[in-house]
Amino acid sequence: MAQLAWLVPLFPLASYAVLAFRGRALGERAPYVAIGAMALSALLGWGAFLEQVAGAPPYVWRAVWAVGGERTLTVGYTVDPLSSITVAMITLVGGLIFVYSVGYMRGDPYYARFFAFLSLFCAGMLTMVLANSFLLMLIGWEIIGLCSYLLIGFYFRRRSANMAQMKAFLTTRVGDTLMLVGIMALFWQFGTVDYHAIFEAVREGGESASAVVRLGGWEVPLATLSALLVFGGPVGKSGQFPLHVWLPDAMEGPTPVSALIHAATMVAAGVYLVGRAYPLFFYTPHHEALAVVAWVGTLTALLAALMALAQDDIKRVLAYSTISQLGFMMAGLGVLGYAAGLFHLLTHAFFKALLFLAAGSVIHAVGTNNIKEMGGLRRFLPVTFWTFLAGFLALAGVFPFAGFWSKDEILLEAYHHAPAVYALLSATAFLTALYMSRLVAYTFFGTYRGPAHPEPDPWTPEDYARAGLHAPHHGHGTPHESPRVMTGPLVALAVGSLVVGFVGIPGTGPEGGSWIHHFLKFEGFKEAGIHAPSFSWPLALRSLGVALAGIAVAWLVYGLRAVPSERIRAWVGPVYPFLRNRMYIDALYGWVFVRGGLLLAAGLRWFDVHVVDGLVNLVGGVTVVTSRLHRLFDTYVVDGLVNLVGWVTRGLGLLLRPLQTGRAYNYILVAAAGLGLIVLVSLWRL
Amino acid sequence: MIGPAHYLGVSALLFGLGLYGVLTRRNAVAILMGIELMLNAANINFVAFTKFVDPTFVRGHVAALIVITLAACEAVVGLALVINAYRHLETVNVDQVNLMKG
Amino acid sequence: MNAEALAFYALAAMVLVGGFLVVQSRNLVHAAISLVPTLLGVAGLYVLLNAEFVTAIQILIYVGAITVLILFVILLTEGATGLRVRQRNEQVPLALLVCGILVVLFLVVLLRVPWGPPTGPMPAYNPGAVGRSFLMPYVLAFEVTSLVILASLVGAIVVARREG
Amino acid sequence: MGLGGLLDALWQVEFLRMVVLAAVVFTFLAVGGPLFLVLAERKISAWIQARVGPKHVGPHGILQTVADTVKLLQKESIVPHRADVVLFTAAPVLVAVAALLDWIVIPFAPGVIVRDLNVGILYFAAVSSLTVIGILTGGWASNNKYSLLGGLRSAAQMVSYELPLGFSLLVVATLTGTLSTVRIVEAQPYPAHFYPSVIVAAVVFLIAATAEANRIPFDLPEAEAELVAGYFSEYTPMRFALFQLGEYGALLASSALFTTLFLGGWKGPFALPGVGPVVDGMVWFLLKTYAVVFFLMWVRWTYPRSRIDQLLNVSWKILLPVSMANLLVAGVLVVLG
Repeated sequence: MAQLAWLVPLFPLASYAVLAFRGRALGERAPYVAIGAMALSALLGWGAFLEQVAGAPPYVWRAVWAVGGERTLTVGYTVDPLSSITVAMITLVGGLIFVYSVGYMRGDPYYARFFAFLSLFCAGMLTMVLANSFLLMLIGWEIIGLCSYLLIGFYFRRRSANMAQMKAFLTTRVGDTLMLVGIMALFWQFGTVDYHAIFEAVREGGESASAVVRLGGWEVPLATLSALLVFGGPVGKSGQFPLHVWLPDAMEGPTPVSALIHAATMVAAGVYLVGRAYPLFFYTPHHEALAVVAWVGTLTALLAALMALAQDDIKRVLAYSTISQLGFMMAGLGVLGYAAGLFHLLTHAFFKALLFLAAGSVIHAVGTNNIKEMGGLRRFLPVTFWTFLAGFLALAGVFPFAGFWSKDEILLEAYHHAPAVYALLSATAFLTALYMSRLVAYTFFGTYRGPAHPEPDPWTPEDYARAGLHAPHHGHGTPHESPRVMTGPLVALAVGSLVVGFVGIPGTGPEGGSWIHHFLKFEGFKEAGIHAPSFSWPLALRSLGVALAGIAVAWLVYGLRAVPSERIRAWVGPVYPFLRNRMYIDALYGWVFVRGGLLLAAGLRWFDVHVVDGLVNLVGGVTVVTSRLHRLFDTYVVDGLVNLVGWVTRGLGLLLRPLQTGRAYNYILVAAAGLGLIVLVSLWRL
Repeated sequence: MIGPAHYLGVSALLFGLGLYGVLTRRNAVAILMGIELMLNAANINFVAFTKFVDPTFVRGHVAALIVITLAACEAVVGLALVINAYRHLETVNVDQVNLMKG
Repeated sequence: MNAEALAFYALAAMVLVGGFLVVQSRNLVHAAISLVPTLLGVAGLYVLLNAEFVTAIQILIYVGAITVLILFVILLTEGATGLRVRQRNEQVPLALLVCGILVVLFLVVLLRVPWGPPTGPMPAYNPGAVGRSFLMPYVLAFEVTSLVILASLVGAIVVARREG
Repeated sequence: MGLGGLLDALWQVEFLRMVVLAAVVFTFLAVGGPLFLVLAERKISAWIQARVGPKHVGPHGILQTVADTVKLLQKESIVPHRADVVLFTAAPVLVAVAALLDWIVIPFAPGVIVRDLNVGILYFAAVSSLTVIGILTGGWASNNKYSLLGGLRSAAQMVSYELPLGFSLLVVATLTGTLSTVRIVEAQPYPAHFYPSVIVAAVVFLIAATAEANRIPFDLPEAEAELVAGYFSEYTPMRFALFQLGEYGALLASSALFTTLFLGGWKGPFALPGVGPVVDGMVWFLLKTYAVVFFLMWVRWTYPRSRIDQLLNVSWKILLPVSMANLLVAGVLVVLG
């Protein structure tokens, strides 16, 4: 199976090719192609995963792509526990989201295009996960960036979608550029882009690994610098502070996209990369790079959770929650919780995809994103409600849902390795329970308020006409449950959100540890004498208590309305608008970068018009004067020479013309004579 | 004892004959026959080298077979061109096929 | 003189006389038919060189296909009627000189080269050895050749097809 | 080197053995080929058409062909006006020799073969393609437009049918893993393979061999009614006899190769009592070969002649794709074991 793993990204790629070229003709049948390809990938991916579970050794295949001097660029793929479990997760969650999309996107005039983009995304994501070198990883990375851009702007007639897609692309580009520089630095330092070779080099700490660069008087180890530069990519892609601003806006895309790309997989790519390149971070002096990762993660988790409290758009709340959880993962990886962070990545993919899809089901039913305009939906949408509840409990970290086990792992690691991080993450966990309870209370409890401003249809009648469809008429009466094809994946993911966490139960692995700890283990810990802290009940109960406290507070405020939220808002004063406006970070970026950019452009234009053009005109004037003088010289001296050359050439041509007969046998004769001459010369030298 | 030089000698003479044909014939088909002779001369060399110099992987045989195949291709295309030229110009003499000459 | 030498000189004579007739015949049909003994003689040389497979292919392709094709084209064009047409161009003396010098040079070169012993034994089963060489180290050449065949097939059909 | 040394050398290359064997084989062919087959053809055609056939020369007319041969030898040998004498003379010889050369790789019995070449069946295909040149030459050298047309037709036909023929040979070679005729016989189970691809190959081979031998329903090149006997219409007695020798020799050779490749060669259902393996093998081999010959004659006198376009279509559009697909299937079978 591992030998066939290279096929895994190719099936979605083939599906993309088919849909891109024949999509229009396929019409309603387009999803079958995409889902079929995904099923084949899932089959192979799970085969490889189960092989790894059964204890197969990691499989690496590499081929030389290009050779330049002494350095070679290799490409290839690797199947080991980390990549195989991630592939298994992507194919499973992705497949379910594909199925869901069949219902969600039905009647869309660009149905096939949507599945084409999703397929391409999966191809890129799987390539990125299976890659065994930074080079191939970068290729997959850029493909998923492109797909994210395309899918955020899927409703391309909406101006807000256009803005959002540009924002996402440009923001992540900042991180990607840093990462590219980092990869170049690694290539320069180690002469290869192969993961294995680089990690071995940093582990052994040889000459090339301990190179140092001077940055304004500071001596920085080059490896640390490269690691931090590479970390720039994950910061951008995984929405870490300060590049998190694009992710909430990315919710302009269709909801399955939000679920697949902006919750389950793409944003997890950054976390995955940190996990994949863990040796790079780990083997820096005093684990400096890991500390940076930990603090960026913690800060992101806390800030995003705070911002989530004040949002009204159901998908934006979930988006901030995603950012917060990604921060959790980064923090987990940063505090030496290698397995913990990646475990949270896996569980989060399930319950966050579930939450998004359920939110999509809600939006589908009521026609708005604003939670203030919902309410009481648990009666109308029973399946959606119960599955959403499962996702909510998992996210809040309530026993025995998946989130409990993975979040607890991270808190445990933080408690042992970085108490300050532990305190902040606990606060975040409390906030998480709080804002999610708020969301549930507004959406599913209380009375149905009905949308004041229904979302406008993203397409024009022409779009529908071109696709041969009828524009749907929007007359939302009472909300209605979504079709089977949408609720089916919800139920499957809800079950997943419950059971995936069980691999983290202590005692399921050897030596009283959990299975996931055994499966995803980082060899460097053992060498460095770092032991994973063992599960402790007091800590687990404490984190459970924090979560339940959050839920209880929310219940008081939003459910029972014992303390009305308006009063709290008045009480906290300017804090609420501060949070609601995303801590003014977006506005700041708008001022500094967008306005700054415009100002810079204006300044440059002024410089152009007045300074550069003036110079050019001056040069022009001087040239005109000199050229007058030249002309005299030209007419009499130069032309005379040119004509002379012309006559000579013509004469020679007339002389040589008979040689150019146009008859091949003449030429062959000359060639044969030349051959004889060459033989003669070489004979002479023999 | 017949050694490599014998075969190469035959090959050299055959090559000379072929070249002479190519250089002096007017008829395109006859030129093609000259080329075939030259190719055969080359093939004799390949096969002789295989026996007398490097027999292990019969590389010369492989080369000779590829040359035979390509000779067949060349003959097919060349003769198609000849037929086409004959149809349009009613001659197959290469010195009379000169539509491009101004 | 042993049997191998006898066979070699007989075959060499067949090849060279045939070749001479090919380039010398005024009648193109005679030239084409003279190709047959030449190519068969070359095939015979291959037998002496232990190249059975190349021999079979030489007869099959060269004698059985290419010569027939050439004969066909001669018969379809002016071969049968063009007997009175001048067959040679104006560079005969020059060509004779160049070819003669070239052949002499070749002969001088090959007589001056010191021939060492072969580097290894000949594989026992010739078709098998050729097949293995084709499909293992030279598989790329093999595939490229097949592509060339395809291209020339298509090309020949396109070129020779009557328009309209 | 003296005469003794020369003789020694000759023995070393088994020259003499080959000469002896070749003489034996070729004599057999001259007698068992045209001489017997012409008679057989006439008898069989008569039988199919409810006639009696040759009856007067010898008992039941079995000496008819001998008498005909004597008659042919007595007649004047004519060269047409302005024909190309050299080629006109060489063409029938080439055809006859090509047909006889086929027999070098036919194994009559264990050990009874002129030369067991390791490229045996390729050699067979290669040598039988020489016939085309003889026919083309003869047609052109006769200086007669019907002869030329017959020759061209014949060449087109034989070149077309060589491909399916070659592919069906390759199927057998693929399945048995060798090109040597002897080893193919040895590798075959008795009485024959019953793989579907072998059966398909056998059918293709039979059809292509009929066409190669210019026999009805594929006898366009000599179609009497249209082309006045085609490429040999200008040929008179002894040269005509050589063409006949070549034609019937090729027919017999094709049948013998069919026996070798598909019918188990010299292997018989039981060993004949009291004779050695050589005689036993030869008896069975000849029995099978003549059975195939009989089948081909039966076909000849049963079916009408096809048109030239039908003939070429059958080759290029049916037999060639079928035989290529068949080779592919056989290859897959071998790879899968």
